[in-house]
Amino acid sequence: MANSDILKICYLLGSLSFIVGLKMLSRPDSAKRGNLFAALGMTVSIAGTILFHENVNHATGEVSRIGNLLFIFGAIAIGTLTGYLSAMRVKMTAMPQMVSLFNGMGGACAALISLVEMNTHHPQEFGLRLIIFLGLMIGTVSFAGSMIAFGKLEEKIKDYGSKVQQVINNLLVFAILGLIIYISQGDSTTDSLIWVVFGASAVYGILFVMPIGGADMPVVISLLNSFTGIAAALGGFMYDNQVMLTGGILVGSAGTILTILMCKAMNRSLWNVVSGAFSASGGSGKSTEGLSISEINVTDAAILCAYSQRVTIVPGYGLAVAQAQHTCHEFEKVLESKGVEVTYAVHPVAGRMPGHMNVLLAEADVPYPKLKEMDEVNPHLPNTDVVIVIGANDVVNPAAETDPGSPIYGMPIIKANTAKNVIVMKRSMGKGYAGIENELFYDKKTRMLFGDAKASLEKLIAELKSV
Amino acid sequence: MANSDILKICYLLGSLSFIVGLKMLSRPDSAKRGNLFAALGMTVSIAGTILFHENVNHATGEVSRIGNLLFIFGAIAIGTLTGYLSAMRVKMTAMPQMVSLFNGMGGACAALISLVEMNTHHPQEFGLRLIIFLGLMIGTVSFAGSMIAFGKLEEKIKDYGSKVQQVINNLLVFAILGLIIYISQGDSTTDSLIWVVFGASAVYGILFVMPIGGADMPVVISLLNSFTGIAAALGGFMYDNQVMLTGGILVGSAGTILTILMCKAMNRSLWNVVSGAFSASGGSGKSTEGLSISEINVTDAAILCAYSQRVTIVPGYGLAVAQAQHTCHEFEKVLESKGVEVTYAVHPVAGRMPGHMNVLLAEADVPYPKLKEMDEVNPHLPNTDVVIVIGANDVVNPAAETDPGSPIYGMPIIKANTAKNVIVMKRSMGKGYAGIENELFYDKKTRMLFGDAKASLEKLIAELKSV
Amino acid sequence: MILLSEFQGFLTSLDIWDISFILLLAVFLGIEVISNVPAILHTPLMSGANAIHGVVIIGSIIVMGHTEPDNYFALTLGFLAVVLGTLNVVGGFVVTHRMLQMFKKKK
Amino acid sequence: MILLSEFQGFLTSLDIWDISFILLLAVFLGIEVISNVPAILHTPLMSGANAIHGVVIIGSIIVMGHTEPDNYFALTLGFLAVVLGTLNVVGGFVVTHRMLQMFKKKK
Ligand SMILES: NC(=O)c1ccc[n+]([C@@H]2O[C@H](COP(=O)([O-])OP(=O)(O)OC[C@H]3O[C@@H](n4cnc5c(N)ncnc54)[C@H](OP(=O)(O)O)[C@@H]3O)[C@@H](O)[C@H]2O)c1
Ligand SMILES: NC(=O)c1ccc[n+]([C@@H]2O[C@H](COP(=O)([O-])OP(=O)(O)OC[C@H]3O[C@@H](n4cnc5c(N)ncnc54)[C@H](OP(=O)(O)O)[C@@H]3O)[C@@H](O)[C@H]2O)c1
Repeated sequence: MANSDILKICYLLGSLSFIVGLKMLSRPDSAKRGNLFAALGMTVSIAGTILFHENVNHATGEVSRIGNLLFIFGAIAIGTLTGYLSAMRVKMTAMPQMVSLFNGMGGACAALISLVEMNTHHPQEFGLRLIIFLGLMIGTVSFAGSMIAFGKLEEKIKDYGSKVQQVINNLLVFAILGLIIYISQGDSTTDSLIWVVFGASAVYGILFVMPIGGADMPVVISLLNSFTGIAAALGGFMYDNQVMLTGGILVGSAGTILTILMCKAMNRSLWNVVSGAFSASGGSGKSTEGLSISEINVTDAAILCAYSQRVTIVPGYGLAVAQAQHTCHEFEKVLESKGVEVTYAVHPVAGRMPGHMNVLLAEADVPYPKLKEMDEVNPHLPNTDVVIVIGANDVVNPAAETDPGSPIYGMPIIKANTAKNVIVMKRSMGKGYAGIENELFYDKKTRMLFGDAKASLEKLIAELKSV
Repeated sequence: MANSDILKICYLLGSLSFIVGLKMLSRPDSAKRGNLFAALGMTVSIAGTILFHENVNHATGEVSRIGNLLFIFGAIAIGTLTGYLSAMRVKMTAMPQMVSLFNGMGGACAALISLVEMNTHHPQEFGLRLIIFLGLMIGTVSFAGSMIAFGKLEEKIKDYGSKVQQVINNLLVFAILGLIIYISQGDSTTDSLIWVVFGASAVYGILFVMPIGGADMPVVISLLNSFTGIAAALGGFMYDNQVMLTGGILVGSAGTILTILMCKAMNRSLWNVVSGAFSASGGSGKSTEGLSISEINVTDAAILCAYSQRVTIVPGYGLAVAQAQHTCHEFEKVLESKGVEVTYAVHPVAGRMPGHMNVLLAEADVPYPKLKEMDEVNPHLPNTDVVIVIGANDVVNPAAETDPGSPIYGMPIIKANTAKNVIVMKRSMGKGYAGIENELFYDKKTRMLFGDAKASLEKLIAELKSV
Repeated sequence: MILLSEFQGFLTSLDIWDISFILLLAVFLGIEVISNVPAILHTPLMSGANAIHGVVIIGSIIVMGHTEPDNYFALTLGFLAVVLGTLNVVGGFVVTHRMLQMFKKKK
Repeated sequence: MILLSEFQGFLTSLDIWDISFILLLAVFLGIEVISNVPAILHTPLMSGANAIHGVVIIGSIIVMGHTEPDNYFALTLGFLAVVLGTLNVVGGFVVTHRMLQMFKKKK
């Protein structure tokens, strides 16, 4: 069999593994195997390329295989080592940042390919140039955007945006596209304009993500993810390489759908997220003027819990911020040792990424059967003595059910207000992700325990041990 | 734009319409539009082929367009007229036969293409010959098999099979495949063997379907349907024609899955169906020896119904055989005029094709809201005064719930035995599709009203009017 | 005995692989697209799929369209093929349409 | 200024159409494959998809593999591209694996 045929078989297997892998990844019981399967297919495709890829020079009929092997293996070694170590070392709670970073790397890779191809071979066909320039643009946008998303999640970059910027952004896209079409037609004299495309795309990527609220980053990352997919597919078009094409397009379309699904889970529209409308508007909730809150001190809280039969913990974003998952688990164990039945009520969009709470609590070795889903837990809440809300806010906000004007109206919530007692642990009366007031805090059953979640939990544990 | 490019765009649109059409066909609210959409795409593909298809003779560079236009238009006109009229005139209850017939036409078309290509151009490449012969084989099997399926559904062909025949069938497949591989390698001197392939395939198609029970024909038709899809795809391979390829493969794979889903709905395996095991074995049900039945005469049945509050009709295959749907609707109207509340309980696999009862009763203009699904109706049966089982058997057989040894064990049923009274209308103590005894008939609550469903219903109506 | 240009693109190494990818994707797409169909739509879906494989008619048109006007064998069989293919397509879609018309919307 | 054979098959009329079909099918397949994923798997799925588009690394290997050994500009950028692509692939799959390990089976 010719080398090129073997290569195509490798690519066919690779594409197959991507399809089946994605399918398996979307079901809980097969997700892990799906990931490994796709990784295997990727390995086959990469190895196949190095071993069997050939270029034929049509003029001389000469066949050239992949050269510069030392460089290639060196680069792969560096990438593998760095990628593996950083992926293994990153804290579970910093996963979204990590995904964003890796996504950016993919985008940059696509952009670099375009840069090199253009500068080395100066192709002159319109279609080919168009594809190269588009790959450069999309890859760069994805790279720059991902870096900003990373910065926001690391809380190093603040939200910033205005109505004017929206307009500028749109103009910029059209300007870049116009420029691309222009230089795609031209001959190689305009080739240096590629750097303008590169720079403008980077600026656009930055401006695109800047105004979007930090908490919306998972959605943005998912969107940039599908951008990188498209950039990869353009590479596949360029080299007539089917595995790049299928892999890229699959991710491009699946990523787009996933982005929409993620928005739906938060009861938002994609447009609403991308225009940064949420972080800008916010604050349109029921007024809570005239209502008063009641506080509870640590001793009373400890006593209330210790003498309860059933306690349910509702973890939220604040738990992650305070890195209080281990302390929380200890708190739960102490309570259990006093004969209290403790469960966790996990809301699907608690925290800042889907599954955030599961990941967080799993990291602290909370046994899986203790984690209950929203639908499972709600019917039992009226028989629950104490619901302890730790750093959660929106996911227990009754406005989602009662106030049609609220931005979270329609989102299913954990009905903490139906329990016998509610203790809310947070630092202040600060708002949550949606930026709205929460009537639950003013409920007669509710007592506030102010302070950092981790610190409060530690005090509670100490108190409990002395009860 | 070159003709060939326009043609490809037509094909791209055609493929798109097939994908979207199939998707829409699998959802109740969009099914009708899906069918029309696919039909539109098909029209575009066909028109595109006639207008823009070109062959290039590589030796002379000559371009030839589609010729023999008179013949082609003539053939299309004949086909359209015949197809339209027969599709419009066929009785709703004979739909499965019709589908089988049309499926056979497609298979024959694929086979004829192979015959002509081979006899006109005598190609010599192994791959090409292989594809042509495989197309011939699969198309012919599909054609012959569909004709037998048609005959069985029209009740013109009896079931026939034995263990020996299973073996012969398998040998035959291998023999045909062997022959195909042999003559694919040979040069044109062996071309006349194509007629052997043709004949043997036809014989195989007949033998394949012969042993399978008449009632399993919908499943067989679905299977042959995916065969024809594959034959069409082979044609696409042969002509490097992507719309044939995608259309054929889509139907090939979707058809296979559909076949499996149909088997599942009857709680059978595909192998079980194809090996004809069901019709052969049968009869393994609980013995009903020693049990006795009680009959009811028309007058008593009419009085029982007339003085009830709620009556539920369970239609089955016998209703279709007796063509009693219109009479049944009249019966229902007469009862309603007496103030009785009448509903129909429709089992998903009642009759001989999915949706059979819906189609049948819709033909008789029974209002849609009167048709209740199994799951909807079961909880209400204990409060129902009379359940009238008309020509149904397996779908009300309690053995599905109680007897693990029964071939229908595990199939959900309409729990007629939970109602206050049951009247069963059938011609005799004859068995149903699964060939097993039905304890319901021996239940104390059950009274049998023997006779053809239509005749019995007519008598009931006459009696009711005189009550 | 020459290979006519009807098979012009046949088995050049590029084609066969592109086609394999189309095959791979189409197989999975067919499976995915169908997988959630309710039992009641099985028959119309089968019938609709039946109409779609009638696309084989295109092959018969290509055969007919490039047959020499004096090749009676090919003309006869090709003519028959086009008739049968049309039957498959037209009959298939019309029957499906009629079936679906029976499934009125539940109000 | 010559078009190198790297783009050998580019835009010949056959390719572009075969590729369009691959595109069409892959887009729909991507949509179908994902459409029933539960919310809790959104993040691992996103991460897995992220690893898969790392297939772009193949492009960078092709670039590097056919670069003249004295073209330092291309070598440097190509080298960087391979490193970044590898990061995307390896990091992506490993992170996904770690995430999924957190979702132990509900017993
Ligand atoms: N999961 C996802 O996929 C995802 C993605 C994007 C957006 N979202 C959105 O994120 C929200 C999640 O709701 P949530 O209830 O989990 O969180 P939340 O509504 O954002 O509220 C978090 C609360 O934690 C408190 N907090 C912050 N740091 C704390 C600390 N160190 N110790 C104690 N408390 C602290 C804050 O109040 P103080 O400042 O007063 O302490 C804040 O009110 C939803 O609106 C959801 O739509 C979710
Ligand atoms: N719907 C599908 O997709 C499909 C496809 C294939 C197979 N099946 C199978 O078909 C069966 C359907 O169950 P079913 O309850 O509808 O039917 P059934 O179990 O086949 O029973 C039909 C009954 O109707 C009676 N009958 C026949 N002609 C009659 C007439 N002219 N007047 C009155 N009665 C007549 C027969 O008894 P007498 O001879 O005593 O009159 C027979 O017992 C299931 O086992 C199902 O799995 C369904």
